[in-house]
Amino acid sequence: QDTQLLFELSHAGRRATRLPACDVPETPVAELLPAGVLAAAPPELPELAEPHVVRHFTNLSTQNMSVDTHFYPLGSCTMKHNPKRNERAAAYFGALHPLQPQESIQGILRLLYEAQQYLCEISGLPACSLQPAAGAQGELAALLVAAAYFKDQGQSHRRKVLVPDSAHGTNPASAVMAGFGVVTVKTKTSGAVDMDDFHAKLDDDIAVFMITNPNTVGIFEPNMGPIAEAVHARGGLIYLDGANMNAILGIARPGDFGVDMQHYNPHKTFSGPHGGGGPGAGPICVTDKLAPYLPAPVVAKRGEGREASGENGGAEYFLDFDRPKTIGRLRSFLGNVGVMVRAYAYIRSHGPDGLRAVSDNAVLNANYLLSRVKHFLPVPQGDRCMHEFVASGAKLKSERGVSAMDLAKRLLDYGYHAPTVYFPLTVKEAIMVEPTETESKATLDAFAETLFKITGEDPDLLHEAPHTTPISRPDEVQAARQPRMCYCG
Amino acid sequence: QDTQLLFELSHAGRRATRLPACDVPETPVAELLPAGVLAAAPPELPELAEPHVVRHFTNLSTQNMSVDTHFYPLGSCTMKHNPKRNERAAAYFGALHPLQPQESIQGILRLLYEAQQYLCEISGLPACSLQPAAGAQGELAALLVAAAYFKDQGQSHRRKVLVPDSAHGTNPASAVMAGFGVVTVKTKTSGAVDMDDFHAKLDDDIAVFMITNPNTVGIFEPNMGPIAEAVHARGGLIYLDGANMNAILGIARPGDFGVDMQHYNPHKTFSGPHGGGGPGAGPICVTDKLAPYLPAPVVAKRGEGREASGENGGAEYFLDFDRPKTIGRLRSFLGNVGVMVRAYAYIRSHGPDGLRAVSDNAVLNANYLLSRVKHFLPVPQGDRCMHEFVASGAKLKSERGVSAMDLAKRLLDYGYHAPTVYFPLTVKEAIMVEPTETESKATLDAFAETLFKITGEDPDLLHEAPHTTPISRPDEVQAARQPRMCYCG
Amino acid sequence: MPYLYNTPDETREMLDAIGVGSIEDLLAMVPADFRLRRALDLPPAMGEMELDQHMQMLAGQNHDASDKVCFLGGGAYDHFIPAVVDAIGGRGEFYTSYTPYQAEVAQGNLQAMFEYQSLVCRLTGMDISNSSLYDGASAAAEGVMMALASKPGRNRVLAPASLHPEYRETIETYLANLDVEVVTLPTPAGVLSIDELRAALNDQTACVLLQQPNFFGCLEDADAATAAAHEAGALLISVFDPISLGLLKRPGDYNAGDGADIVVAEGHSLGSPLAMGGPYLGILACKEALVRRMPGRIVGQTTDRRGKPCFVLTLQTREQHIRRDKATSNVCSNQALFALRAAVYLAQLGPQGLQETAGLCLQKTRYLADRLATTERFKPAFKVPVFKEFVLRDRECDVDAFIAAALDAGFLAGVPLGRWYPDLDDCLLIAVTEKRTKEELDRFVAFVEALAKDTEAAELGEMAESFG
Amino acid sequence: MPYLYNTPDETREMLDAIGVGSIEDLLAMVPADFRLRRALDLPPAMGEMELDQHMQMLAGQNHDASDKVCFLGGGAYDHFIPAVVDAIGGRGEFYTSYTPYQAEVAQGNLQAMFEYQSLVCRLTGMDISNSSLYDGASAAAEGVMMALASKPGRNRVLAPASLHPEYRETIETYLANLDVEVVTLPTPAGVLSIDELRAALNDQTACVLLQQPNFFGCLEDADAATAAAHEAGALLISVFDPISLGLLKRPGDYNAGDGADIVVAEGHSLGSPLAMGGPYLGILACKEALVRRMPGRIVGQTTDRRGKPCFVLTLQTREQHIRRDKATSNVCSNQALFALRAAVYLAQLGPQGLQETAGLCLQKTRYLADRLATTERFKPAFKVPVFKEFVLRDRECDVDAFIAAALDAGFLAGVPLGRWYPDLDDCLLIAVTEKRTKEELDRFVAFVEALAKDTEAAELGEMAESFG
Repeated sequence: QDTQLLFELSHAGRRATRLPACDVPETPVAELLPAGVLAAAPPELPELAEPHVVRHFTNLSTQNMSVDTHFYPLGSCTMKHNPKRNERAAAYFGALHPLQPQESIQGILRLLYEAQQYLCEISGLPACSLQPAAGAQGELAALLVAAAYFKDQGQSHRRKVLVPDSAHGTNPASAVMAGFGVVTVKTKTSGAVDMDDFHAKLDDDIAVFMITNPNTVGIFEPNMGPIAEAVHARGGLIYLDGANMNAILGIARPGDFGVDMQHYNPHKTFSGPHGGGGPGAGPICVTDKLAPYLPAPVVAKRGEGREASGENGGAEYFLDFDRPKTIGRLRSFLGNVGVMVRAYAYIRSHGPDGLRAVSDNAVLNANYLLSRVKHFLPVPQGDRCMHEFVASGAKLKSERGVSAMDLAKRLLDYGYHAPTVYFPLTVKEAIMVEPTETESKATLDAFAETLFKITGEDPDLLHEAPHTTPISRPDEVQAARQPRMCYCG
Repeated sequence: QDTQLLFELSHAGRRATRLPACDVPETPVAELLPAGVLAAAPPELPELAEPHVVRHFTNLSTQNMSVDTHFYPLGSCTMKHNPKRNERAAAYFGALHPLQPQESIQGILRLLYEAQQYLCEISGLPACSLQPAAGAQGELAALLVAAAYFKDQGQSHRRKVLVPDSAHGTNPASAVMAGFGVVTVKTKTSGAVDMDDFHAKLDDDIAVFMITNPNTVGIFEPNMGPIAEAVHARGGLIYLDGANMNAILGIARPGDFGVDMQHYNPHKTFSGPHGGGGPGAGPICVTDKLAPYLPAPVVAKRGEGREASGENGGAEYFLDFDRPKTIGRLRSFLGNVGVMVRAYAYIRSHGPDGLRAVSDNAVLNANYLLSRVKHFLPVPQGDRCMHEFVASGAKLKSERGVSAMDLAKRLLDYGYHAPTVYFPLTVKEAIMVEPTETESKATLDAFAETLFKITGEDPDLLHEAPHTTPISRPDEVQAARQPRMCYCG
Repeated sequence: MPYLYNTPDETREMLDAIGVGSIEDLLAMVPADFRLRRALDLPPAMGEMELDQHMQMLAGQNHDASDKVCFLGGGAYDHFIPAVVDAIGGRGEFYTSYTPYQAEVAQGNLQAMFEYQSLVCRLTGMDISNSSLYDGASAAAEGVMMALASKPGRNRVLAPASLHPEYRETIETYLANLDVEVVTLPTPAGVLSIDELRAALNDQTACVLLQQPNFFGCLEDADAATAAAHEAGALLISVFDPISLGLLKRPGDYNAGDGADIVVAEGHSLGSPLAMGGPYLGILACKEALVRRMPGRIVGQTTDRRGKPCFVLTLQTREQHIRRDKATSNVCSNQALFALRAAVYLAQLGPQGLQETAGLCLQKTRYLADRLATTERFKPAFKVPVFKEFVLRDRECDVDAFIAAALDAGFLAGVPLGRWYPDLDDCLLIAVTEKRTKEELDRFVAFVEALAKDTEAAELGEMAESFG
Repeated sequence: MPYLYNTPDETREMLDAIGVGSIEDLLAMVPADFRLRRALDLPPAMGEMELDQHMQMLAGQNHDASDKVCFLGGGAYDHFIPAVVDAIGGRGEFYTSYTPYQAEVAQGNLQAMFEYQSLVCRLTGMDISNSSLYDGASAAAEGVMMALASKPGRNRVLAPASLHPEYRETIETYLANLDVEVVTLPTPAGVLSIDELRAALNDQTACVLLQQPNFFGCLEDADAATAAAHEAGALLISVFDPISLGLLKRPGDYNAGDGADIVVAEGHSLGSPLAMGGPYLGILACKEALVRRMPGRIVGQTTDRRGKPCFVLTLQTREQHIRRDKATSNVCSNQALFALRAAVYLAQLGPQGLQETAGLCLQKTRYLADRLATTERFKPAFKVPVFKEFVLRDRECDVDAFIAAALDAGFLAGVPLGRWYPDLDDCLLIAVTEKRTKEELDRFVAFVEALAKDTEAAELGEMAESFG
């Protein structure tokens, strides 16, 4: 179907929207506003009829792969099923204005308060802020908390943040934004931190060690204990990139393995839809000593009543702005409340046993798929993983000239979204597969068989893949060299 | 994507739904119900997880063409844009139980009362029942009304219903269900009733002449006046099949051209979505003398207050069951209220000028397309039409061996839903095209060009068409000879 | 005109291409004396925001099951609808498509219909289901038409009073001008007496309708009724509640597998909203032998030219667009969207989900029936096991006042039976679905008890006043 | 476990294939002393129906703009959302997909983002837009970071007090550990004084932020501010209200086309719900020269191998996943779903729709402001033209009590300014969108008038009592 741009469909004089006549006495605009602030002409928007709008965007939607339609084993992104009941529930809170009187929003404040408590319990860390708008902003918030803490402690010399080379790119970028310097720590093929390099780079200037655990190759960091011990001994803090929390719900709590601060990606761990790139959210949990520095406001409670009944049992929920040591705010209002409503619904839908089952099955599915794939695509990290694994296409590349990218593109032809490729940077021709717990054995089997089949296909066919998608491979070089980022019709 | 059946995806022990524990004291089922009424085992349903259900049905949906995605010029079916605002509005009335106390449903009763009034005004007939569930049931209802009227008048000998041979098949079928005998009247190539045949078949036993006007070839019946006059002179009634009301809104009213009874297809005329085959609705309007026989209840009003303000101005709306001459009911409750809510919203969105513009543009679009198509596909009815026209593929068939079906199937390859083919039966290789008013000139141009292009394509290519759809032509003979209408796995 | 494209310049261009001067010229084929020479008398157009506010205003003049505790049943029930059903039913590709005349671009609808048919067959124990009819009542009437057609020479239909009265009315309307006698069998005990059924059956009887659970919520002796009907050479048409089949015997299994011949149901409970009574979903299925008499669309499985399994509309020679006045029925559409919703609902619930739903209905109904029977105001009307509905007799004989008071107190209390059953005009039909919580049930009982006290107090007050 | 597939037998099969005895064995890589040896302390699982009832219960403990007349603004507005926006935004293919890493199977998202970028550019008069950021406040902070990066050596940021206070706070948080001075310029008259701005500008100034209309709803002299900033070699960062651009000059056209350099906005008004303040839509666009400093994802048009035009993520070398600690920002996602909604909203409204919407906001705001100014209780705080918000001073200095009384009477009356502006703690910020009807405005005025009388009466009463 048509992929013309909205602008190309426009025709002067068409309209999809008509506003009612003004029902209050009208004053000419020129009398209400000075000429200098007014536009000379109506905004330059396309002119369309409603059927255009509907058909255009509906047809665009069908050019996407999505979790609702396809297996989407995009490593590190946790593309799990997005429950429809959560979408319905979120709509119940759609008409709340963020600046309403607090007595008129006790229901949502109670929900957010409970969400804070749940995140604390799951992380094993006692204090929580829901404000950050995304994982990356959570990282920034936590690092600003750390900076404020050290400043308060008279340790402003601690300017160094240690980041493993397998970390998400946001980690070093966030550290720089928070005013720190970044020191990269090497990791091994197994994904584990290179302890020699770690010790070589650890000194008394350390502020924070940022660790992703389970890490980006999908293993639980074997040196977690020693690392935390060493960092703490030097007076530093451990920050956990919580992108992979899906693997350890109810199995291990970051607060119990030495973490001082972490963010969550509720859109991953707690099934918030990814929305084509966002919105997500990035709530953070921290230890008691860091709590005073959290972004304000946080949701607090006076009186009793955690019960799930229709009554709040005398409890009153409120926004606590009175936090003199706060780092301030990182965005307007309270954070991505809608994402937290979905996360709350998800946690309530599962309970303790259900969340544990989520992680158990995420690990089971990943290991099962690993066991099927490793025979034809080596997995350098070994035979075991947590929720995801990273296979290497290096051998395929050297022997048959087939790159990880070729493999990825060819999978599209078979109706699978591609895994993450070329990340982490530490594995050659990395193919990072995260099946998630919401896929069936039958799907995993079919995927493994397809992957195997592809490794035997004609390399030329693969270089040219995909063949059945709405477009073939785009020219990214042209896009960057002669950037066209705006319709100029 | 997968087109496995739900049953093939099933695996014992999977579940998508868990009901809460019973919160009232439970009694063993065996103590509450006699053994004889109980099932021996749980129902034989597939066992699935929610991601299955979502992905399965989402992927199925994308195998359909629809108005939201494609031009759908299916003649006689009026596949116009289905406004999203109507869907939203309908949801506001989703939780109403049909047997609520009437004081608790004044809003919906008011809406339905107004809808009755609007339909009466548009048809020029003074009485309305919203009860029939579809056009065909509207026909049946109206014919039962006619039968009851004649019985009341002591004219039960009137058992004959005249139906033109170009009528929808429902017309004769409804007549038979209502206890009448059917006499077919011929029509000419132009679509007009053959007046000689009409007069030959008209006698004093006539009960009803069922006419579709504008008729199924899309012209306004030129003999409408004489037909109505003759039928009325013989004591008969005129029934209008209202399938083509989209062409005459505000232009001509059936009550003004001699019609005594008509049904509407709100899912066509008033933009109710077709739902893959239903639900529709089939409200009917009749003259005063037929009003007492309408299905009960109808919505009535006491006191004043037709105003659109927040108040009903003292008016009280109620369901009038006290109709001693009623034919009874044709279904439970009040009819397809949800469809009428959409129709109401549509009428309110347009007002008198807007509805007139709908028909004007339906006629304009059809004539424009006719003017482009007639050069390569003859249109026996001539150069003019109302909302649709019927081209004939007879020449193409005889000269190139390409059938109307081949043409229809090939259009699918180009991303167009096919027109209606082989109806009406009076036109050879009929290709019945109804563009509707909610398509743009650009779409009509592209469609006409494609149609032209196809008429010149290799006949073998066309016999095998479609080529790009999820399936090729199905074997309908096999389906009928070895019917498999149920999964027997 | 939010849905129209043609701007004045485009209109001009198109008219030029056609070769006329104006749209009026195109309308010349409408005889002048039929032309409406004024604007329609309708309210002026509203933009979307205005419309939305207007529709919300109208909606605000209603109460409904979302703001009152709903105990209404009588053929429409406040069952829970999983969000998945709305998500799928809201896909434009499903609801803005039409009847799958072009199978190649309608496999989505066709497969979903085939799955619906298969689910209905499994649920009911029948061989063939059509792809749905308008609603339960008209499906019952179509079932009767099928029975009559398959039993030529027989023209007697037996319908117990415990069959939904609107279904009986619908059947009578459909049969009004055909030479058929519809006999209503009384059910004073709340269920059909098998002895009376046997007495009423004769060799003119084409079919017996039996609703299970019946309109009063009571459980009929379906095995015995099936046996009796078949012994007399009549067909048994079962009217069932799809939710009840989570616990109850399938109609196809009645009388040790002898089974109903035709089954019909109101299917809205399977994932479609109350929606003021419609559109709903008419379920109709039957034994294999009756398939050529079956009305409505049927989807069949076949293969395409490349041998790929696929689905098409089939057995269309039964239908009106081919058979015209010889068709089995005038039905030419189905309720595809709601059949789809039913398929999604059943897939989402699965065997256990449906069983649990039925179990909760049963338990909660029993609980409320027992508790209300202990109040001073009500007593049970019948002494028969019930499933999710029951009839209470109002000792004060003032059902309407009770309903009005209950509405004020936040309850849609029940359906008064007097309109259909003069002898039950002091009776109320109360339904309890899985959605009702114990708290709601207890609150309703408390309301009834408090009302009794109020009445008492008021009466004492009046008494005191009259003595004062 | 509604979302899990593995049944016990499948689990067994999979464990066998892996070659381990249990899932516990797979977890062996988690050191034993880190294992949680108890269940998480969370409430037990709820099925869907129970969850839905629970969520409705929580929702029932709120009031909101659907049951109260909403006059709240301050960066979040009760604008009308066309149904088309919800229909498109609710498509699973949009909201359950992720960042378009595989362009071949993400053209839907990519094209929609390209269209969003183009619409933003046309709306604002900028050259380049990214594909969105988190919200207006963080977009403002990112804009400041861009300005600082593009003006090396300059470390002074000027922000008038009339800039949204939460935006100022956010900027301060972002800059906390960088060597930058944020100077707040006072705006006692409700708008920035251009003289004071000129006085504050110096060669250390990297940028000036200017909100139009500003936080108080007032219209700033954007032309003069732009000129002043540019004269001092600083960038002008415009913070705009997208709805206002139906009437107001585009930031790119400020000062006769000289224009803002960077524009940022809160975009939720373009078709996304109030939703308690988030997720929202951060709009950021700039002039061409600044594109390599721009944070966030950008979609570009290119061609595929067959020469077909298509869309891809582009200029990724700016981004963190490639540049890591040298990236322009740590942002690695966007608000694609809300950018899509904004594109649908703008397509549905078109030029006239947006103009009419802005016009209604303006007229209704003026009407209410004038009417409230005639009441005894309120007087205008500022004497400057406003667009859709205005500040009133409460003569009784009891804003909180007024808000509470208004809530009881059915109004979300306004935002109290005391939290951010101690000198305005007797002030209320009131917003009026196109959705507010004259009836609602008059009812609000009547409420204020009645309240005054009540207070008077109460005071008289008290007086009477004290004399009594």
